[in-house]
Amino acid sequence: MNFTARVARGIKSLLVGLGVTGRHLVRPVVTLQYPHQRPDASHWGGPIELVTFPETGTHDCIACNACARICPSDCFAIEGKRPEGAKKMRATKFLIDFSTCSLCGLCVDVCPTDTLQYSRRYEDVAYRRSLTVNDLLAPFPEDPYFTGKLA
Amino acid sequence: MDALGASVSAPTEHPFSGAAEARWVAPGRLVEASRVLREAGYFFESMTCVDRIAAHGVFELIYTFNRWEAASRVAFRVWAPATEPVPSISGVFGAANWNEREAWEFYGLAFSGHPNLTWLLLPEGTEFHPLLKSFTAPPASSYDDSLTAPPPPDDAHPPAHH
Amino acid sequence: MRTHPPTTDPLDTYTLNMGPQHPSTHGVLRLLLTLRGEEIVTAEPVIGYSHRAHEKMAENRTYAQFLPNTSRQDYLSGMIYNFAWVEAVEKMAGIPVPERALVARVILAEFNRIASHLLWIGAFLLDLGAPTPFLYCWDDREAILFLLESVTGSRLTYASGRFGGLARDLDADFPRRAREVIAKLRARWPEYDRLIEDNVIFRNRAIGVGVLTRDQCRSYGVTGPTLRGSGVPYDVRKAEPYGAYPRFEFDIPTRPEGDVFARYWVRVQEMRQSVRIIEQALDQLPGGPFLEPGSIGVKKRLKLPVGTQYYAVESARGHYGILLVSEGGAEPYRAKFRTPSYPNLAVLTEAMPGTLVADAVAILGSTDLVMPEVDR
Amino acid sequence: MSALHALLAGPLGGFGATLLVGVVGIMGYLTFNVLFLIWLERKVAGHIQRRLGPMEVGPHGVLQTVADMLKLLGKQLLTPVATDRFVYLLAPLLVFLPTMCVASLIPLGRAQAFADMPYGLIIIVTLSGLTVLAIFMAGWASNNKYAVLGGMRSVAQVVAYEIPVLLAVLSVVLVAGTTNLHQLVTNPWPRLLGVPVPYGVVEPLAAVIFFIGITAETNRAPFDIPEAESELVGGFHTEYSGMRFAMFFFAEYTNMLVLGALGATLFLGGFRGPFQGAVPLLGPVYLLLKTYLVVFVMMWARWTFPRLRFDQLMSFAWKLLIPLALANLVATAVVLGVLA
Repeated sequence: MNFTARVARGIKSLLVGLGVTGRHLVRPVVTLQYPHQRPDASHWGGPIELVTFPETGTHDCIACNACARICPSDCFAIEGKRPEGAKKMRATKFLIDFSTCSLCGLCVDVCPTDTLQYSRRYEDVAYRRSLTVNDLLAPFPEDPYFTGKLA
Repeated sequence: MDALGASVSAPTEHPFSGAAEARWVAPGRLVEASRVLREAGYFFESMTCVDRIAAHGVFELIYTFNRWEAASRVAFRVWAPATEPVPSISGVFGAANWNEREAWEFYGLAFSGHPNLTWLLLPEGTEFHPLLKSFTAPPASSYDDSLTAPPPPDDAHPPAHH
Repeated sequence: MRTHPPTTDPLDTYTLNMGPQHPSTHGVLRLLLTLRGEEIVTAEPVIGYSHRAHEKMAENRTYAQFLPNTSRQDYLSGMIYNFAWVEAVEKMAGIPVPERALVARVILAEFNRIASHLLWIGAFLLDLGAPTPFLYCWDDREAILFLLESVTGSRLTYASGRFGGLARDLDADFPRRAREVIAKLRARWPEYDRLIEDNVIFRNRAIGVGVLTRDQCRSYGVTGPTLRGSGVPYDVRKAEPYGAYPRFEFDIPTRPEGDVFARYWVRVQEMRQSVRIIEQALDQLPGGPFLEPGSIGVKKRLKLPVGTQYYAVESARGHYGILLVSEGGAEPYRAKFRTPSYPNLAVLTEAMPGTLVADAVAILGSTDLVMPEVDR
Repeated sequence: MSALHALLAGPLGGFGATLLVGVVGIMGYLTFNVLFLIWLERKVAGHIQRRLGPMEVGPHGVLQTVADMLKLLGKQLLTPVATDRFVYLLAPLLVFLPTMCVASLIPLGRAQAFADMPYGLIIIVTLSGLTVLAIFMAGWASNNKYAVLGGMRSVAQVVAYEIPVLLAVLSVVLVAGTTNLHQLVTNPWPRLLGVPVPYGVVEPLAAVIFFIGITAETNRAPFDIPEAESELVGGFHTEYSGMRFAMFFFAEYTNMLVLGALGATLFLGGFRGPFQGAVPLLGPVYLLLKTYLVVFVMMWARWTFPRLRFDQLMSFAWKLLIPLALANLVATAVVLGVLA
């Protein structure tokens, strides 16, 4: 290709490029104005939480520690007690250190009672590491199995 | 290929799969053997060191080579005594340079004839070999995450001269 | 380009420490450049700044526990790495995988490959000083990430493979959303061509710069789009077909020049081939279980038979190999990860001398490095 | 304008007052302009990239740059230990000076420029090349290899691009027959098919060359190699922080405005426009509109193109632009000779 044609082609490519960006300039934006608008997090696998089963109105954690054993990052601290007369244990302490959790979901998979699930939270922040410890039993201030409402 | 079939008395209880051909190569014939592959158009795929000191007193080195055309993986398995340096093949395959440095820093296995056998992934001056089975990690340092904790001593930055 | 014979005379040259904190070193690479004026005399990569001892971790975790680590080696095509680990273990343990999971893995992996290439195009153009394509690529990539999030729950570091299938099934609506994303990608391609590929400045920056010869690639074990830009049609998906890949038709785009432009072109074409694969896979997506019924998944402690196995897949950056040594325990005795960026970076010592500082940035960008993958 | 002028010339005592008002006016306007241009740049960039840009401070983020400036003012000023301190501190002040002088020479309306000189154009061309001195001082005094590389690139670049700019300006001077900017605008325009048109229409090549040249002189993308972020981190201003860094930023945008105004004056008819004769205040408005048009195109180009490589930049100037500009100048001379 001779020199003039090359220069002409170069100039044309620049103008075409300007045309592309120019067209985008007048098109509507594609971004979300966070935090005024929020993304659809309905599929997001956030920090885990305990499932509330509608039949019992509470979780079904039996403190079997399966999640603690599979966890690659050793996030869990779980303790349980057997309510009087019951066959199964009930969790009395369920802490997860979110600062070491990698959201892999292995705990959700291994849970024998399916009482663990991903939450949809995506904005968990803390100023100190000690504040990243989530108490999963916090939404369940009263355990009906211990108060005798359920057996 | 038979020319490099310098088999050594190595155990057979570790089957190798995933390669068209896996053969034991004596450390002394490694350079020669890899040169044969280099000239046959193979490329350097990977190199792995396995700590078999507890069981056998050796490192097992696994080199894999492959071809672009009609892929057929060739694995060299070297039974390398822990104390003797292994000849470096970095003169044959450029890729061996970094891989051998890695084996050296992670296992303490020396390579003779390597142009620059020094730390690659670990900080310079690291004195331990972390991938050895005998390695135990030092206890993790604790941290103080309180916001009011005093800043760490900053010796690295003396005050500026004004 | 080279106007003088190479020299390392200390009075004639000086050392420039590029990185580990530098806008164009993509993470934490340090390049020790010896320069004469702006011309590079020698270039020595210094690595290890994000070494996290994945191989040591593998020896201390069960096969299932290592799952989240895999996608953190290369966080840009984490799905492929995740599936590679799953498949390597499945192969060694002889775990069957249902058809639906096999095809679904291909779909997810190829989407992830496109996402990785899109990010690369954007970041590479950013290295060359054009900030706008980056945002366009991210717009497209966002659509893919959102799609993948709807299946896996994660956006970047997936741990969605399970021994014997997948952690979650593709929902009934997935094919429709996937096709929507593909349509969006397709519509954008001509724009990329006009904005980037035809641009005279881009062509001048890319053509003839940073040539990698076939022999250099062979010596260093360069693979992936970087190798295919040097005219070698080597792709693990074709050379050692794995998973469901043998049943799909696709081409291996190559270009003989071996320069920065060739590597760009190959990646752009590869996205089109990935879309081809995805469309076939969506058409053929079988029903049935997504996890082998009665499979051990992650629930039971998995033990592998004694032996050594090499398993390779084609990641977005090239040949990703897993060498797994088992002594029969629940944890690997040794796991070696042959990551593609590692040789692709090592070869730059030979590709950079004789070019200018600006070219170094272009060459570095063109090899599509992910430093955590190099350092592991 | 004329009332103001009368006021300045009369009771307030002529020269001194003009100087005062001029300096305060120019400084004030330029500061406002920088804030506006940075906001505009971010908006243009945002919308080209399908984003909104700043939206939070003020309606549509108009006060964002004010907030940014306050932040920069409040920042600690770091001086690296091994710098050449005097030169290091002088450079950000000096970088502003030539631009300010040039700004005072641009005619704003029919009445006056702040300084109306018979050889205004030549002075402008001379002065605008001086910015590079400050940039090189900054790069050199920082005692940082990236900064030195940036400074040296800048010198080579400006030296190379001064020439085509000068040649392009000369073509216009040939057509207009004056180097006085005010006369250049007010003189009868050349006629094309009987219609008076600005010089840009009869000298399109010179206009394009001039535009490319000023883009390079202001270190704007795709010619931003002295600060090439992806290569040289920050180039010549790598070691500057806080308000000192802001000075370079200010200078860049002021330079854009002033050189854009020069381009508008030379090629787009300056302050002249419809009804401008009847309403003198329209003059500055027209000039600014035209200037911002030029500036907008510069922004548009910046957010579209990749950066040239250093040697390509040089060969583009020496092998293409300068011969073209020379040819254009000769052609202009020949055509003028034939017409005469």
